[in-house]
Amino acid sequence: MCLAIPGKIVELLDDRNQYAMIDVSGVRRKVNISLIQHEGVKVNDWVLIHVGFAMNKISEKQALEQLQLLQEIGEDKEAMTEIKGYQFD
Amino acid sequence: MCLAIPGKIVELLDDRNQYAMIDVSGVRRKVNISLIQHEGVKVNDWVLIHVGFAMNKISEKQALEQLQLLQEIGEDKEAMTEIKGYQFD
Amino acid sequence: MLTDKIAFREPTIQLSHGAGGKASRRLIEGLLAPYFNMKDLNDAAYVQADQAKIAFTADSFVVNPLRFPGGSIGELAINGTVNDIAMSGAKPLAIVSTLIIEAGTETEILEAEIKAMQEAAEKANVAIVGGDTKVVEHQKADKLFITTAGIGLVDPRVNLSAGRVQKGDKIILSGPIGDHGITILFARGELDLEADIKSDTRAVWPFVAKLIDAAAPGLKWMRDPTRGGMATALNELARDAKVAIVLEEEAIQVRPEVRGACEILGLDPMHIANEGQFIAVVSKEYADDALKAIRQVPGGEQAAIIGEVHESDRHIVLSRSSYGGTRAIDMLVGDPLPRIC
Amino acid sequence: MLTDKIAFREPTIQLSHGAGGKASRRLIEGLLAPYFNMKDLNDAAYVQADQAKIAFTADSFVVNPLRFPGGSIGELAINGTVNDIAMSGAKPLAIVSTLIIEAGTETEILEAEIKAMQEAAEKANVAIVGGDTKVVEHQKADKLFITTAGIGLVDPRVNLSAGRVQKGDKIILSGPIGDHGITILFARGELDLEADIKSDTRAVWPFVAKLIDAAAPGLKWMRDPTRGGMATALNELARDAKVAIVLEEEAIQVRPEVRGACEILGLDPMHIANEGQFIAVVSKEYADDALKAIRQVPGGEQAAIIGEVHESDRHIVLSRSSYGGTRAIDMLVGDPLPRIC
Amino acid sequence: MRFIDEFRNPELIKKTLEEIERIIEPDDHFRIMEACGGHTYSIFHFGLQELLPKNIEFIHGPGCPVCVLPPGRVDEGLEIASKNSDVIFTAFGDVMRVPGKKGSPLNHKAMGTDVRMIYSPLDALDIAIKNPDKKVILFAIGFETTAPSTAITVLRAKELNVDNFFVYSNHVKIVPVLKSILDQPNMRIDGFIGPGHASVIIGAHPYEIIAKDYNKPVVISGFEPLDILQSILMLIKQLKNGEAKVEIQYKRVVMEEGNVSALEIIDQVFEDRPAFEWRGLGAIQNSALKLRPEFAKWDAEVQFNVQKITIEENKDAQCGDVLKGMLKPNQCKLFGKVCTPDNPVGALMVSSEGACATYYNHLYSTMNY
Amino acid sequence: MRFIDEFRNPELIKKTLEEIERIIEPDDHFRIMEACGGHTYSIFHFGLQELLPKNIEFIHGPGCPVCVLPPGRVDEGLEIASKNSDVIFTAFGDVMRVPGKKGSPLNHKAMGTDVRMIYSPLDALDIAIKNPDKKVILFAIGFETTAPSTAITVLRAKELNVDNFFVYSNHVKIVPVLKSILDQPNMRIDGFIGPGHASVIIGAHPYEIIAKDYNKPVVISGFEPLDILQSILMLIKQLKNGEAKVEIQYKRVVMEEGNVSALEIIDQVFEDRPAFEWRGLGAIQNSALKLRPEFAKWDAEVQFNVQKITIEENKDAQCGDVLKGMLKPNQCKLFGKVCTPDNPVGALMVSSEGACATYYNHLYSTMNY
Ligand code: SF4
Ligand code: SF4
Ligand SMILES: [Mg+2]
Ligand SMILES: [Mg+2]
Ligand SMILES: [Mg+2]
Ligand SMILES: [Mg+2]
Ligand SMILES: [Mg+2]
Ligand SMILES: [Mg+2]
Ligand SMILES: [Mg+2]
Ligand SMILES: [Mg+2]
Ligand SMILES: [Mg+2]
Ligand SMILES: [Mg+2]
Repeated sequence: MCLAIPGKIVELLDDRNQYAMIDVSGVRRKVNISLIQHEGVKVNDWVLIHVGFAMNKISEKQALEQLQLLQEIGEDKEAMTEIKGYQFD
Repeated sequence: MCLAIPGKIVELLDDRNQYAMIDVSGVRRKVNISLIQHEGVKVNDWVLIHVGFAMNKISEKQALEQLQLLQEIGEDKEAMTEIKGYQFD
Repeated sequence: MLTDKIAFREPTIQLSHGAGGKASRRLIEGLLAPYFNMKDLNDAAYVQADQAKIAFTADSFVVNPLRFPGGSIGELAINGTVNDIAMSGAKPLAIVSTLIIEAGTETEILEAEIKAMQEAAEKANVAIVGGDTKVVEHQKADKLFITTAGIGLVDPRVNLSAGRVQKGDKIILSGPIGDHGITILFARGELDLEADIKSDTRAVWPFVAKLIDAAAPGLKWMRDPTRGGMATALNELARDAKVAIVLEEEAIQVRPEVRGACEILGLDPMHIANEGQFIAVVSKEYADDALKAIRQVPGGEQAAIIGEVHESDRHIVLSRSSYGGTRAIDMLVGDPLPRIC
Repeated sequence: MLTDKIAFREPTIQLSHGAGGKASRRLIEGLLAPYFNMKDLNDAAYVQADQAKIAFTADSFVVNPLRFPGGSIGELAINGTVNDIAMSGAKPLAIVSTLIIEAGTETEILEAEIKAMQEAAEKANVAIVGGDTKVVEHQKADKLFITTAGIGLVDPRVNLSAGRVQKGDKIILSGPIGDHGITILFARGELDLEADIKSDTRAVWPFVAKLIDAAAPGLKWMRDPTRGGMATALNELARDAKVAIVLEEEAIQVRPEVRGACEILGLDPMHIANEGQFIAVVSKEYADDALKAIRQVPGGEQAAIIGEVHESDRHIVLSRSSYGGTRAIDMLVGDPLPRIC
Repeated sequence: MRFIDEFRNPELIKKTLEEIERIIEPDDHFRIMEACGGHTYSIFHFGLQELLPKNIEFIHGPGCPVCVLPPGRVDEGLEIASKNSDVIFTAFGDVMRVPGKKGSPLNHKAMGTDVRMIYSPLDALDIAIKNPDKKVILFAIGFETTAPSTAITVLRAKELNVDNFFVYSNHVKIVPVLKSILDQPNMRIDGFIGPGHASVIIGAHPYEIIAKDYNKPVVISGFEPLDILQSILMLIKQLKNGEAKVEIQYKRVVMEEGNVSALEIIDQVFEDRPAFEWRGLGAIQNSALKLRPEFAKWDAEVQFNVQKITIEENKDAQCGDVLKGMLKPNQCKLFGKVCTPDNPVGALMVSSEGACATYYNHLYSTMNY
Repeated sequence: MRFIDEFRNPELIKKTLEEIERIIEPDDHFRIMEACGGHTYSIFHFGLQELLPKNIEFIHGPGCPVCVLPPGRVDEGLEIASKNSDVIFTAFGDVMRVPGKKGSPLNHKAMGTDVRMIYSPLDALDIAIKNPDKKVILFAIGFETTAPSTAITVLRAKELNVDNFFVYSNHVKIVPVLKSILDQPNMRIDGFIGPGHASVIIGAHPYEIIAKDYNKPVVISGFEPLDILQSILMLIKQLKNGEAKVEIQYKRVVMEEGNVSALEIIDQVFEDRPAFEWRGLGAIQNSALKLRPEFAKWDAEVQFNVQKITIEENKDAQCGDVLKGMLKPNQCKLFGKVCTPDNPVGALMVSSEGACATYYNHLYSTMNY
């Protein structure tokens, strides 16, 4: 249930921080960001979008940690460089 | 103005003599005959029809007289037989 | 041939632009033909495919009601296209058909038309080889629209062209006119008129085949007088061939019921649609053979020579009565409408 | 080939019956094909006309909106039919087109589409040789429906048939998928999404011509994955050829915007319509030559071998990811609908 | 067809034509107005004009109820229907193509207004009975020929208590308009072919004023070739004799006194309007009929708030001069160029019965379109 | 695509699969319920089932808001719209094909009812603002993921004073339904893959009861292959260790406490329904949300006289048993024969996310149609 998708904030659309333009792989839509106002929102933030609302910010740190953890599963230190390729830029 | 067409009464449709079925060359329609009630209406009468109403009965006698008159115009008695061909049956 | 093109200037499309008369021609000649660089507007177009000369045509059918005495939209859709091929001197080979269906249409209605199409195709000895189906929302179609396209192989003996039509050529009509249009008008039920009358829808290729066998060298032009009736077909001929057509009114067959309906409604049978008749222009020398050939095919008994081609600056159609009165017969503007005055 | 025919039992026709997926197939195979005695359901039918083998096809176009980034109904109507002819291994020769116009439609709208048709026809090097125009009352059509029929001359070197498709044959796709369907979805404006993306509508004959030159002996089957998308086209292949198709997911090109749209809306690009792509099945030996030939034509650079034909009792389409997971790709029931869960 | 074919008998037509040729002299020039569009239509349809001597000239009269409809009148009716989604607009086929400001009834129908073509006024009443949740407007047109049918329909609505049926009356009277033409300066008419079917109702008496006060002969005529030719013969005879009588040629259906029962019914339901605007002719007193106040319940003009729509007529339209016999239709500046049956400017181009339309259709058919 | 492609990394997928293989033992048999339809979809879409060891068995849960919609509910909404010509029915694409008694919303749209597909609840409000003479019904569905969006939309309607916008709430809650399944006899579930996106809102705490009272481990998981595989790994570890904790795998978006701001807004606008009927599961207490009385003005159930429509479910439908893990979808008597995605009988066949539909689409795709 509940399809949600990561998107990047490319523009804040009003003063009250209620709306932002987000970009998902070149597709743009105006999205309501009032649910994440309390976290502070800025351009280039990545957020999780569901039915035209940003539900939460996406934590790059947590994402990286997860990938690193999985990388380390086999204790295969050698592949550590490879995971750098998935680093966020 | 005022397209009207001769039709033959093939059926009287109600007691009050308000409607009759008429036939025009094989085309049938229910027609209001209240405008000619005062003349007395019966099956096989020919009537003049306009917008679904019989406007008057058609006088066969007058029709024949007219044709005869025209036939006689040129004093051409010889053609008198011919006009019989247009006699009403 | 399209001469004196007039640009189409009307701001919106109205019903009359689809009724097959003058307004239709304005739309087609003023807008479509110039864009598509069409020079001739005939029932079917000729396409050379390798060694074969192909007649190629399409029509959309939007009849209301879908079923009527003597036929239905499905039957019309086949016969109409088969006939347009035949009118090009081609033996019908194959049909493709597309359906546009209004959502909510009963399957029963659709199935009846599919059946009618197949039956008509079998009768006309032509295969329905492919097609397409679209469904649109309620009130975005009128139950069922059928489009058929057809191809035929042009008989090599035939050379049809308005350009060949000349003074002295005879106009042959295959049978009585107006049956289809009057049947549809009655079937709509608005006028509360009834008569023993049915659409003349049929495939005319059997007649044309015999006609070609008998008179190919003299056969110059053919047309099935559908929407717009004889008046439109013959006016188009007059214009395209740059001639006047003079008809003998008495030679044109009209069933009593059709005549009665026309007199009641103030219509001219020459404006009424047909779906199983055709007009052929044949040179004087071949006219009798042509007529005999058509009459020999069952259903062709009432074919007749109804007029003749004349030289004239005015490219019009005249109808001459037995007492010598003539009247010009014009195309209609839109669909023929009953009148009371 | 139509095996296991299922009679069509639904009481009314619904939108899904025209959406190109399973319901459409039920209607066509359960109702139309049995009446019309159709054995194969291909993009175009073959008709022998004297010495010439003709490909013959028709489609109705009912797009909403009429105009969208990259194209319009008029352009689609030409390219769609030209492509169906090309998919039969035939060089498109001529088009006839019929218009059904809703009364009140602005002439401007109509003229724009007529222009678009002519331009598309010129680009595709095919003539519009005839047609028909009908006008129906307000709310009995949706502005403009266009039906086109086309004929083409089948290249004698070509022998296309699902029956020839066998284990080891390669599936070639001409370019990125989903552009058209996503463009239309966005153009309807309901979803308030925007992206730099346009319909891929184009005529594919130039690719096919080169493909035939390069690989005719190995060319077994072609299809343009329009309504219903790749999923439908390939499932039809699997079923008709009685094989399984295994695709390499990574080889299938999808533009970032199309992928983004699909992820947002919960759609599968494999279900999205295309109007300028085609799939070809080519024997292993000819696959590389075929691919090279397509890639050489401008616009064909992204063509790729996307999968292979396998023997199997289950005539399905599987997609394999780079880590080895496979999923079955089914036809859709109706039009793809965005979902939120 | 009986009572039709006999009157198209080629022998008799030729004979009658010969008789006309015989009695007319080279110096004669008779301008005959056929008051009725039906006659105009017949004259062209049967090619009578060219069969007759050149010195008989037809002047095409105002007798086409659609042609003389004031512009704006159709708009008013359609306005009601298009503004109220529960209104069904009904009219005869003739009205369907009459252009209003925003298109004809047919255009309105095509655009979604509920417009229905009827053959009889009773059909409109039927529609009302079958659609009790709708309001049905009968856009009634016609001369005295048609008025009784409308009247009976109103009486029937009353009898059946149908309260969703409304008549928008455009009924007009033939004699007032003929008088109005005769009153115009420059009028050049020598005699009248009187309307056959209107006279079935009104009889011959109302024309006496034309014969007496204006000294013009009137022959009430049928519509078949023989009827018209005989009427011309009768007119010529009067003119050559210097007479001005009202005669009935169409005796098989027209009686001196008309249809008394029909006249009573008209009088029961309708009254004269003080004045009515005629297209191309201006306002004419007592020339039209409206429902009597007793029938206000079925009077669309009373029941709907009809806003009067006035449409200015084209200043170059010379319909009046054509009607007076001063100009032939094709002498009007607009004829065939700006004014065509497809896009009529003036009154006489509107219906296929109108003088200009008939002229155009039969003589200029393929000039251009 | 960022935050998507990284979690589909083939190398890492293989590595994680190897790790799972490594720690699972031949005698193990774990029945894992993925509560959320999104997970079901991912499992099939990415072909995970066949990559995983056979002794990991997925039990497809009730987490598809469309599937669990009580039959009749869509009918009730459509009834309002089709009876009132001034009503616009709006819903997500998911709802569009849900079959009601008289067809789906899409069928109704095709037949002329004003049905519009929206992407966001705010779109429905926009439609209301743009159509002041219409009444716009938002047929709201969804778990806690979607409820805040609806709530904000209602607050915005209040703020803007939009009085032609109405919510027909079908919002449901995830934990009550999981508990209800756990309460069933014959239930055979060893652990849960917890819903990723609902948990973005509700956080991890509400699942504690499952871990504590029912002694079942819960791992809140993302939807990409790596997320699901990692969650399975985490679950297996707990199970092998005899633990039953609530863990968050999907840490990049799910926080322990959830989205507090969203929870507040839900609470401001919604309250629990005493009971709500779930398709295939019967009535479950406090499992759904309705608008609070303060928002009655925007509550379609209050403003329209909604007649409750009850549709009897097919007695042979075994949705309940499938949900409890007793049956695989294809073991249901109706599966693939009577019950297909094209003509769904039971709850789980309705949406492409439903367990049976997913099963059908991916495993039985071309068997017949
Ligand atoms: S041509 Fe037109 S404007 Fe001129 S008189 Fe005739 S109807 Fe009137
Ligand atoms: S097949 Fe249908 S009835 Fe059976 S469990 Fe699945 S959804 Fe329920
Ligand atoms: Mg034709
Ligand atoms: Mg044609
Ligand atoms: Mg045709
Ligand atoms: Mg198709
Ligand atoms: Mg309809
Ligand atoms: Mg195709
Ligand atoms: Mg095709
Ligand atoms: Mg196609
Ligand atoms: Mg045509
Ligand atoms: Mg529309």
